[in-house]
Amino acid sequence: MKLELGFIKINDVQFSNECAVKDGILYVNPEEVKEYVYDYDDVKQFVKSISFDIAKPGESVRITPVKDVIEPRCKVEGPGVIFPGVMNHKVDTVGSGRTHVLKGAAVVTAGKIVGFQEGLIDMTGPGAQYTPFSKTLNIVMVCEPVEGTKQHDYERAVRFAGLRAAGFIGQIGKNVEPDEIKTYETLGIKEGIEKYPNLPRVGYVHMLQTQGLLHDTYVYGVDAKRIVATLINPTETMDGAILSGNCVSACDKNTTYHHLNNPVVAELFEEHGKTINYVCNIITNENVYLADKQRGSDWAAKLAKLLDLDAVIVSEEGFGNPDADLIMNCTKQEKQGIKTVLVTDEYAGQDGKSQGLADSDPLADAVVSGGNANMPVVLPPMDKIIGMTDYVDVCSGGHAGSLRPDGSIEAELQIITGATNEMGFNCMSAR
Amino acid sequence: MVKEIERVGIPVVHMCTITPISLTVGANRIIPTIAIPYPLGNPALPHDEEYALRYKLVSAAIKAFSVDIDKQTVFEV
Amino acid sequence: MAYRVVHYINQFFANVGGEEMAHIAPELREGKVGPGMAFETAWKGEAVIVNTIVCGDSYFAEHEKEAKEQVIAWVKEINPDMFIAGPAFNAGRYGYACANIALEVKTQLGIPVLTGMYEENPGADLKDKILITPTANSAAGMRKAAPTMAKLALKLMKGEALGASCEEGYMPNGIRVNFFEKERGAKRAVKMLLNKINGKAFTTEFPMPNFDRVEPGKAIPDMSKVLLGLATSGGIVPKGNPDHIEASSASHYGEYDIEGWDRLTPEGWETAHGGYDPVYANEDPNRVLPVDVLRQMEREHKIGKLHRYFYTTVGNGTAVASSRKFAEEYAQKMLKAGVQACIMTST
Amino acid sequence: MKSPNRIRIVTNNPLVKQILSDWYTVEYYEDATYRDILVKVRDMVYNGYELFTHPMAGSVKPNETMYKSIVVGTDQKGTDIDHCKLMMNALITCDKFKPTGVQYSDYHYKDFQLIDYTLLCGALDFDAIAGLSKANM
Repeated sequence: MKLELGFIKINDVQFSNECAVKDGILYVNPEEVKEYVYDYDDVKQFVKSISFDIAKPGESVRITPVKDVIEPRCKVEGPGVIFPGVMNHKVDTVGSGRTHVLKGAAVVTAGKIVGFQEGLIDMTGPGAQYTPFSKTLNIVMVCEPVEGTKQHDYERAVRFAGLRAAGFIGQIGKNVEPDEIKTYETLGIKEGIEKYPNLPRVGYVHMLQTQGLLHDTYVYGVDAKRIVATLINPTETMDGAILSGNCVSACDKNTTYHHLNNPVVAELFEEHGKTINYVCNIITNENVYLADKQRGSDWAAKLAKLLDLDAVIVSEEGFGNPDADLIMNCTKQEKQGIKTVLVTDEYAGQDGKSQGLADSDPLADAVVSGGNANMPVVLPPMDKIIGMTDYVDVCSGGHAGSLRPDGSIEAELQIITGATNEMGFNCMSAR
Repeated sequence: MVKEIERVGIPVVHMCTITPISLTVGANRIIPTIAIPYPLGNPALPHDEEYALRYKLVSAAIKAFSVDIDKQTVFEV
Repeated sequence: MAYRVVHYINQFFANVGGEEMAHIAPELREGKVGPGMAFETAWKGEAVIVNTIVCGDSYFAEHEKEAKEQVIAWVKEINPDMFIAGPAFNAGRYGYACANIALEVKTQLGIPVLTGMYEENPGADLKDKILITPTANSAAGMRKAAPTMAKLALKLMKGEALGASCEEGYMPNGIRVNFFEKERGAKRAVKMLLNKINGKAFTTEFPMPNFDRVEPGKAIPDMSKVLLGLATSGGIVPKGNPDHIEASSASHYGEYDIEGWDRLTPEGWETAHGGYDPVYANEDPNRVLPVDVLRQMEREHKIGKLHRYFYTTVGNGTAVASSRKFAEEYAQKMLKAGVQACIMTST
Repeated sequence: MKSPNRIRIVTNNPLVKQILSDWYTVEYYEDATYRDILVKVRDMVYNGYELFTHPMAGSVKPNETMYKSIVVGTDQKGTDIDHCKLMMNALITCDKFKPTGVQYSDYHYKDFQLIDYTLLCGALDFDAIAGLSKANM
């Protein structure tokens, strides 16, 4: 499957009466976006108000509580739509043809869903270095629920609102000439073996967080709790085949932006045809039921064997029980002779002295770490808050008094969106 | 806890009912015992038989000290 | 004013002599000697070596207590900002001396310490307790080791926070520190995978916990002379639980005297354990702690003597770190009392 | 929905008790802490009861939420060493989080209950939303 990504470089975002891209500036009319977002029952019914704001790199701005970050993209050629299976129920297989990307821009959804809230993005200061979203031009949507809305209805409404906004804004780039076009292509099994007879066959075992409210992931609109491990073309993920429905533990949850820009996919493509033959992705879930964990890792191993893979990268999402899935995915692959590298993060305690993973095995001898999520950080006050800081104390990584009277925050790294990403999105690590 | 004692150079025999746990916590000489609430006894037995059972188990432990081992070993009683 | 450093080296690096001079007792010299020069060059006047202690490796090995006492006395008197030992490279006894004297200075005097050696040097066993800079396996590695150690020492003297082990140049010491790599994680993963596929060397960023195993203790052929210790996680305590050992998540352990007890009577003893049905243990505490049969074995000379105290914890829900700490404490007590073997019972 | 036969839910979450008692055997401990539930289940697993759900479900940390629901078997089938290890590791993990000292309000408790409930429902293939509407939550 072959996909062209056309990158339209966005250097600035401004609110305007029109929607357009001119000279690298993205003009967005928030009223138009709002109208489109609201033109959907699930949103209309549960979202009382949406306010828009813009946060740019270097500004003294703090966004919290962050739910999801989404990159605006649109399908230009080829079947399907961005985020298949979600909006208009179209489930055509995506990942081929051409897709335009408004590179440098992002839609950030924020707002309260439950009583404890997660996720913070600082656009400047010491916190900014930990989150990739301090470097994007963020169009922030703060959502307010209709009185009496149930948490799960509201979670879905905010999720859809963000996807609709990103989809709408993505469309602005449909007829814009991209600054750069990159082509990604993986081959069928036979074709790949013929074309790259001497290259090792490499796959990517992509673990998805699938546990419950604020802990879910969707594949073509399907709640991934209910899938068995399956195959997906890497290019499908670039068209939004995988969506985030989770935000608890902000530091190591994969936002939709991460899924669209999956760094493992990108880096494997970099080597594809040179040192490796990148065959495909295997998606598997992280369920709570132990038999599901066993089945998921068994199937991922079975599929890898079926594809005659020589090696896989395994990425994790979340804290605690996914460590069990990670280790099972490692040992089952290794035991059938498939070499593995794992990507994870650590909870080594504030002093860095504790055992960082809840499970371990000597076969896991090649691990990349996204850092210790328990590391204490102090975030100075910002001039402007988008959203509300009322929930800082009750965030993962917060404690009583985390939010200080002067507006500064003392907390663990856990609180920062994407800080210890377990797909290897960041440079941070630990030793 | 067994490891901490053995580490200072005092050999330990661990007498416990759930031997897999004993193996996990790193005991080297393990004597399996009767049941969680009464590892070294059996209330169903008459007193003297219960005592004999306990004597047998502890004898096995004492004997285990005299056996040279190079890996974790669960001794038969 | 420059920071003041005391440097510890062996007879060889002090140019006193090789193996034939390894017996020399510690001597205190003014200023820098031998390898100290390289540190001072790197410090550019920010720190100076005020004294160098020279000690023979054999002397340290054979008279460890005296050597430590002498060095501690001198260092205490000089009161420097920093104590550096070595580097010892691959010299085993020198590495042992460097690591142990550094640890002694750190614990006795609270002064920052640093040493350096080859990773396989036996002295490197202490890398979790003191900072050790990894070096090459021969003195030719001094050129590379000196600037790393000098920089690290200066940071310690200034009281600055240390970065990750791989950035600062110390052996991983079990404390995980965040830092920024040059490449993102996914790229590092792909590189690691390529090395693994191609059979090349790679280093994991997260070493799995070494499944901490202790070598089995040596067999004791003759138990008839042995002082036998007794410990339990079954929570046996004197009746009424005088120390209030918690039924679960215990915050302390018990040490109880069984001198004069021929068996544990239900009138005198009970269990504090909340994790199992206590009826059977309360009915006959010997079912958990077999004092009765051990007394008989004492009389039969199957064992030498039962240790006067036994140690008790409640396995039920006690934090793993606490139970480890408890056991470390009472293991030391048993060792001091001359206990030669120990039976541990668990419910 | 997974079969309720031969399984029971060990929990301190009143929402779980309220909704799932109609379908499943719920062993409810009102005053137990998160850690108490882990310890109870660990001891059950040591005693040979089968473990069905991972003790560390969800990413809400052990020092934040006070609610924990775990599914175990009703029959003693023999001790499973892997399940013992899971329970031991869960306790080790639990112990490394420092208390946050936060005074939670009623709605926090309610939301923590809800999250624990949906995690459990996810494991049991139980329709969480239907359960909630039936309980008129």
